[in-house]
Amino acid sequence: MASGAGMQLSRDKLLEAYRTMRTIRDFEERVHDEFEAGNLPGFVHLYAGEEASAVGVCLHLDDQDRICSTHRGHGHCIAKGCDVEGMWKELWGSSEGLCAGKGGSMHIADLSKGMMGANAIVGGGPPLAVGAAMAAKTLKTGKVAVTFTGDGGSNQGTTFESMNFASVFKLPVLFVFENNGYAETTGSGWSVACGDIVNRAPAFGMPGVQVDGFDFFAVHDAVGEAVERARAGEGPTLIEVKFGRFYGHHEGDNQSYRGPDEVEILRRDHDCLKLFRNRVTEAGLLSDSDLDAIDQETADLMDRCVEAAKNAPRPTPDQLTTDVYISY
Amino acid sequence: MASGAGMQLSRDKLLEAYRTMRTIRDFEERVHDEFEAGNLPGFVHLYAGEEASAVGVCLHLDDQDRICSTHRGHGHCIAKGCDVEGMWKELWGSSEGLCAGKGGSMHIADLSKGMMGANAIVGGGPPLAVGAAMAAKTLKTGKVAVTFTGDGGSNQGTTFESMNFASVFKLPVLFVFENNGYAETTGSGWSVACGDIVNRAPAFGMPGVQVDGFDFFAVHDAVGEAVERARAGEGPTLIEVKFGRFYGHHEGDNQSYRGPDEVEILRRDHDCLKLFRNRVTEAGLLSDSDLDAIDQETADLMDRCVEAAKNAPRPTPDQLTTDVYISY
Amino acid sequence: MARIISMRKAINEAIRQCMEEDPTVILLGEDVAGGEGSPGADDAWGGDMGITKGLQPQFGKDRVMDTPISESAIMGCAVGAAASGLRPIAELMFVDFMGVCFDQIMNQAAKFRYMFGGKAQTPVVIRTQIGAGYNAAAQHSQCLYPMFAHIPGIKCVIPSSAYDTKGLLIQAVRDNDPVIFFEHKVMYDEVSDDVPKEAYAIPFGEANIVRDGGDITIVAMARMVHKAKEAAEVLAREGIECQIVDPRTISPLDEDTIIECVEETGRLIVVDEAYPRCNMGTDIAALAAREAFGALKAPIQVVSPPHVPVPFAPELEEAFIPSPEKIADAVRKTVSYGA
Amino acid sequence: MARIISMRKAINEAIRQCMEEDPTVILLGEDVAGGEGSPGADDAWGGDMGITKGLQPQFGKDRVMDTPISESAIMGCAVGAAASGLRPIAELMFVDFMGVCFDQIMNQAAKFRYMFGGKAQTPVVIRTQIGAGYNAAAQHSQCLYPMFAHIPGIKCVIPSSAYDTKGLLIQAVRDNDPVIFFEHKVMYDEVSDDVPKEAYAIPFGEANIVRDGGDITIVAMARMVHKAKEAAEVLAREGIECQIVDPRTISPLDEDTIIECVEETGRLIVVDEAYPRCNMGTDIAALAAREAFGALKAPIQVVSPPHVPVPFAPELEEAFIPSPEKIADAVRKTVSYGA
Ligand SMILES: Cc1ncc(C[n+]2csc(CCOP(=O)(O)OP(=O)(O)O)c2C)c(N)n1
Ligand SMILES: Cc1ncc(C[n+]2csc(CCOP(=O)(O)OP(=O)(O)O)c2C)c(N)n1
Ligand SMILES: [Mg+2]
Ligand SMILES: [Mg+2]
Repeated sequence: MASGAGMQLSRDKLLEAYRTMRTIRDFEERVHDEFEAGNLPGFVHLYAGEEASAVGVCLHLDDQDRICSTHRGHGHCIAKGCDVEGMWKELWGSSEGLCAGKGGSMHIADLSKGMMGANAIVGGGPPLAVGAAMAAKTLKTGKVAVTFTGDGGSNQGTTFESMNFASVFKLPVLFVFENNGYAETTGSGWSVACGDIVNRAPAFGMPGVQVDGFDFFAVHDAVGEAVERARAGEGPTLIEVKFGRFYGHHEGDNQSYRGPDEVEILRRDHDCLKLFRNRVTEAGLLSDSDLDAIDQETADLMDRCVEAAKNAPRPTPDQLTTDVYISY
Repeated sequence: MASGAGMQLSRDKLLEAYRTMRTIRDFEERVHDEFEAGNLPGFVHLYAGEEASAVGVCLHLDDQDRICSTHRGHGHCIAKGCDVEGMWKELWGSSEGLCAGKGGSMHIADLSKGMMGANAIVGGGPPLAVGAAMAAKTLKTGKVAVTFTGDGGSNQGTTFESMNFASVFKLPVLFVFENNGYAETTGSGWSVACGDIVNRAPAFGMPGVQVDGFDFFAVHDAVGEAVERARAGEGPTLIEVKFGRFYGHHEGDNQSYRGPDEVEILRRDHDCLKLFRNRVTEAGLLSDSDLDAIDQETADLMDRCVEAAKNAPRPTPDQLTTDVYISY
Repeated sequence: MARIISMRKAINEAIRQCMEEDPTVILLGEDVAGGEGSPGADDAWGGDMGITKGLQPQFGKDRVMDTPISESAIMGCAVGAAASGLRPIAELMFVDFMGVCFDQIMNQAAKFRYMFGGKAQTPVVIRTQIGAGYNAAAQHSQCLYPMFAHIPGIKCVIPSSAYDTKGLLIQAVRDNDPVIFFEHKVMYDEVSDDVPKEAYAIPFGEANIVRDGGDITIVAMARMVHKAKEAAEVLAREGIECQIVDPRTISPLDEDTIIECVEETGRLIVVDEAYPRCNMGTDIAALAAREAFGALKAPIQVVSPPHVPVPFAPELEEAFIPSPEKIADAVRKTVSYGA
Repeated sequence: MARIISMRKAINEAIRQCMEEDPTVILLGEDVAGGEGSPGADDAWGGDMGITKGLQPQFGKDRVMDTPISESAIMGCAVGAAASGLRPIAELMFVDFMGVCFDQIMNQAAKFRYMFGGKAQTPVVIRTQIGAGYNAAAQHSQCLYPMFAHIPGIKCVIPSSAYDTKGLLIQAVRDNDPVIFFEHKVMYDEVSDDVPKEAYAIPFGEANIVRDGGDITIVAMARMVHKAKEAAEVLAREGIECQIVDPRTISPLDEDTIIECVEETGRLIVVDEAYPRCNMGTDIAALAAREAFGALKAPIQVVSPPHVPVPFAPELEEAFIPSPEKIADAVRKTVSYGA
């Protein structure tokens, strides 16, 4: 529970962590609004409430380290350094979007940042992360791969296979399970037969650790150790991050399967941003005004981005058939 | 190690156990010969050496209990009561075969005996056994399902999913892992990242037990408990049966990946038939002449069956298109 | 008196009536009720599109089951249970997910009866969503039914009206072979028509002539039937009369009706929302080129999307989906061939 | 001077030369060397058919890897690695196993480039065995390539000679798109021909006219090319000259060559060992019925197995596989049409 290493981060790193978490939160709150206003096409799944995971993980990674994400991918994208304006444009379906408007929320990616894609197939990411780790191992780059999977996705065969496979080859990959308590409407305590996902680590011959996902420092510390092990060639680690999501499964979800006041309590007592702020200000590492400035900055950023996305060029019909193959 | 309940089996049951194991052994040895002689089409995988598993399991089951088998399915078929002559005819591709010559060794089945099929897809069986168990639970028949899977098949995603699924629904199903040390040429100590398959049981919230697969009584006892739990509605059990196969992966395998003298030692010191004979004769439960009589009986049976199979009718071209659908 | 209900309602009603008439019918899939193991309400969603809402309250948790996200286990559970005395209806939420569970359909359910020499019976129904139109992009908008039609041993149903949906789904549940039931997600609410209250079954392998017309035969499936109808309206004003044939089941396929129609009109176009290669369009075109060649007066056009994944942006997705305009163009080209 | 080698050797040589020329090429799959984690010899099998024997001793265990039986992980590993700087060759032992791993091919590898707006490059090769002929029955004898051809974003290669095999496999490895390489298991030893020693690449999308003849065009793939040749020999003695076209790659498909050929001869039959519905036979027939209609003098026949799983018994399997006799019959019927 008590966080060690994370609290010793440099001032710059702490600011970066907060800025990134805040950017994700603002992004998601704004997506919620824009979706409600009918401005955004497609299905969107919001990451609000889970920011400490993406940022606690990705702060350990650089552009050559790789991550595989899920349908709930905005947070991972931002944490991995994807251009926020490009993301907005993508959600809007603009040809200037990060994926030229062809992917959308569920397929947002930027390989140059090591972000190998959101994935609309639950369990689609883990095998791919195994591949990224295999490349790192074969090319001896010292890089790692991280795959984010939900509690629901933890029950997918592809996920299980990937853990065993990674362990057999001692690949530098982290299996981060973001257990937010639900897979759509289904409770994770029910669908994960062994209760906690961390209990599965021994079945795949790897260490496992469970962390409080509202606590950036807890996530950051646990991941730090796992990344070190991975870079040292000691193989994969399973990390279960426990927390809750602030919104429904996707926009439009009635959330009737949730407990009364569940979200209110989450927002009040388990907001990773508030907790972070309290921790760093109490410890005298950052001041409220440092953080307030960031809040302003990210709010402005969203305004700018949304404005840009609204006015961004639309795809033209000829783009329908481009970029299927490199050559055909 | 010491076996309790099994040794208290009735004389009839002990004779049945030995007869069935011996029938399997003779069947497989003869398949080996007939294949070598070029008489049998297709791929065949022999179960010789593993008889104590099929029989130790199936002695607990009746025709309404169901099993799902693997590519190495002859032993399971015989133990579940499939007609041996029909099996021989099937291997020969006769239209009088158990599956009308359409299935062959890798798809042999007899649903009326609760044998839901050999399966040429590694990991194909576990989801189906889950279904059989779901039917038993829904229809409240008190019946159970058993799926046999190899060490190699234990790494298949479908297998993992099935275990979690069965556990979540507390289905009456046993996951029997026949760990014979190899998946084709690949060592199970390497491919199963957690070493022993039994270590995976906690990951799926079910009890696990590992047994000496050369010892009929050990298998029989462990399965007995698991079947009881299943029938009582207490859910699935994982059972790892450890042993070795007497032949190659399939007929034609050079077996160069095996250790020197490995098979000789298996046949000499770890033959479930010899071990069974020693145990029951030393305990005074059966006599050598009881067992010798069975040996003669099964030898004769094979001669008769092979003769029948050789002379059995061949399929005619019109049968190519029958039995695809019930109606179309 | 007409009783106009949506495809959404028709499906729910069909399942309900099947479950009422036969206690061996069960329903399983991810969130088909919604709320299992969660602190709040049960039957919270009734399926991700709300189609199966209300069934769990009526039939209980033993017959209407949420599941973990384990499609191979879900499909296998349904298939294995079907071979063991139940008549399960399993939901594969989107057909796009077949890639994680196709073995249980293609190599198990489809082949049991044949491999086992006629001894198995596997009355399973797999309901799944197909189609583009919701900007759900590449992994939630595919049709893929041609891959299922390719496999011997399964039956494939692809309805275009609420009436057909109800009757075909009831037939699917009563049928003794494995059936894949393809539901176009956009049609749940887009399509409503007159549906009898009582249970009825529509036999498989009987195409429906949706529109009469002597100039050309258009074979279309699912949502494309409606696009074809729109095109036909426009064309009628130009004096071109289109006959529209909806096969309703693509496996079995009512070859006779299609051939007869083409022999009457001498011209064929096929409209298929699936990717263009090895799709139902080519399947039916090949059928006509083989069996109705003598009657053909013009090349057979297939109107399908281009050979590309389904794009996200609304403009691109719209350009992807065969439109009435494209259908009309293909018809005009065909009708004026050689003239 | 001729250097006659088998398809088996051609594959091994192609992989070897690719691995020699490019250190980012790796090979992975179940037992591709054989013996990992076992007490005896390494490289014990060199793949279940011995095709990749000798590669691990030459390139080491870091580049030639046995794997657990986890096809989704194998495919995903290859695909993810391809998107991360390697050029993996992954083996899917039999194409029949696609049901447990198709998602990584169909929804991941195939769609990366498009979904990601042109930013991904996924140079992965998946080698897999197809076809009947070994009495391996329903789950080890299928072709299934039409399902892969259906999916945009992947390329499908299906060679019929040792020469093509080597050149196309080298092209596959050098190619920057995902490629599925279908090897007919019976042809490994059945087919041998003249193959240059040095590395060479055959471009995709270029059909090969295997035999000249003016009376009819036969399009055939893989083993069916040889069956068609046998039929053509017989027919030549009857005075019927068949032109045989082998597309070599079915995605991309060399439509131009096929159309030109049909325009020349005016008659087409397609021979496809895959199941008959939505297969390459129907794909190519539909192409001709659309693009070469004016030239057609007779119905287009597709010679394929019936719509049934692959049976075990040798007599039934033989009846399943399109034979030279059936091809010849189809040709005779086509050539005599209207006469
Ligand atoms: C293979 C597959 N099955 C089902 C779905 C539908 N689906 C999308 S998200 C989701 C729930 C995922 O839950 P979880 O993994 O816990 O992630 P969370 O949404 O909670 O972040 C489901 C069932 C899918 N996209 N892919
Ligand atoms: C999905 C799938 N992958 C691979 C194969 C090929 N194959 C058949 S048996 C086998 C090894 C199985 O090993 P194990 O599960 O240990 O069973 P054993 O043969 O030892 O009884 C393999 C790889 C297959 N039939 N199906
Ligand atoms: Mg979740
Ligand atoms: Mg084994």
